[in-house]
Amino acid sequence: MTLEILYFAWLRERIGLPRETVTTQATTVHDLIVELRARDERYALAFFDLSAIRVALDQELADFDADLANVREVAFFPPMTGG
Amino acid sequence: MTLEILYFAWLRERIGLPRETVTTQATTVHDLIVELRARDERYALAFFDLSAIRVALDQELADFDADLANVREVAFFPPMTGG
Amino acid sequence: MEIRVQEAPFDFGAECARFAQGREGIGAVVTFCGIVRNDGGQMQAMEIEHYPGMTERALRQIAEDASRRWALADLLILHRYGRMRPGEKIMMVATASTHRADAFAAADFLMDYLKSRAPFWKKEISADSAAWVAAKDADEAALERWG
Amino acid sequence: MEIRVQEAPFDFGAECARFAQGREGIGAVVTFCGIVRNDGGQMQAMEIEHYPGMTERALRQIAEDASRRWALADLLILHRYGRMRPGEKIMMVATASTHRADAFAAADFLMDYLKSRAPFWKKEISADSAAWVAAKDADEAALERWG
Repeated sequence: MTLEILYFAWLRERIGLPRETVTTQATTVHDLIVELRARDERYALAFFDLSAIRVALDQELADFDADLANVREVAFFPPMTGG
Repeated sequence: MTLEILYFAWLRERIGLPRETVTTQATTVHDLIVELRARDERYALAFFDLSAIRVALDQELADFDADLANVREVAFFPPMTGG
Repeated sequence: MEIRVQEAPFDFGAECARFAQGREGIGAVVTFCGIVRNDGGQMQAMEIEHYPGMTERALRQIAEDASRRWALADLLILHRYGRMRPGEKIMMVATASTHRADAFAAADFLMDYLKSRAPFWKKEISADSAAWVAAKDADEAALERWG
Repeated sequence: MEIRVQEAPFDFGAECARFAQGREGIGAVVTFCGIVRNDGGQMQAMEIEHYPGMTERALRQIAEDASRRWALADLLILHRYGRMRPGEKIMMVATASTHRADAFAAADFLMDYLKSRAPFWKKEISADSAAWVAAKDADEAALERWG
């Protein structure tokens, strides 16, 4: 499966890129994070504390155990601070 | 004692004047209302239902049993509908 | 703190702009504007009577009460009297605070007190009748929210 | 219902005027404006990042949720992204309703949800540092008010 992964705010800064295309066998967000953490130090650091991270699947907020089937766009970001 | 009495909204309309100067021996608002009611039909009608009337003494909301000592201006009006 | 009681129309947008202008220290501005409703097309005009002297005094007391309860950088109360047509602006309040919760609560409080504690009386005028607006029990009850 | 996400500054007064214009049917307009604070003079600029696509979608969901909960004649959400200086307006909401309680509650609700459920992230830039603003527990807790 090929996913478009987006990073925002300090996640974007730590990983060093705003988006990337990833080919993966992960079936849940959690699996995907485990894969990304294993890549290198930047990812391991960025995804160190999951309580500081939110995820959206195809632009809808989701949980870490959400299924990736049919998903095209995954976004990781810190808790939002709008308004 | 001489008082300036003001009427607003439907009280003004029923009594037929916006203000008048009254010489009275009344010591409380209640006494004053009793005096006014005794004057004629217009006053009796205007002051018929006290639950529909509010009073201010020298431009501060007051109760019907408030003392009139040192008061110069008494205003009668219905519950307020500002905003 | 600014309090204005006037017969003339006011420019709601211009007042909002002025009130929010140059506020580097604060983060939140809330404004409220009351507009004459046409109530299904029956009403031709609204007439507001007030008690000159007591009005300004009551509004000042309400404003000072709000300033004691919440951390406000500024507040504005503007209320008209006289005759207005449906769609015309009757009054407005504005509050400025560092935090939005204070600005919202203070504006809400000002409106509740303006409704029932400031000496204004509304009369609705239609083609064939004129009636003083009755105070609503709900407006009096709303004051209890503020303890 | 109008939702705008833009980098350009907006004219708060003009937006308020436009929103309150020609509303004969309704009686109450509430507006909120968020302004960049200088936090004691340390902050030089605020930078807001957002998630194009999801932002509009999230704002629309929040607006529709508010419209279901309260009797609103109209609502506006306008939010900027990019770099702003202290005193500049970040965003605004406006609500119009027949009754003031609905207009106040809906504006308050919109702000609570915009804070924590719309994909914006603020960065504060001072002379010698830049820091992402942390989400406040109080902002998350505020959502519980709405059940």
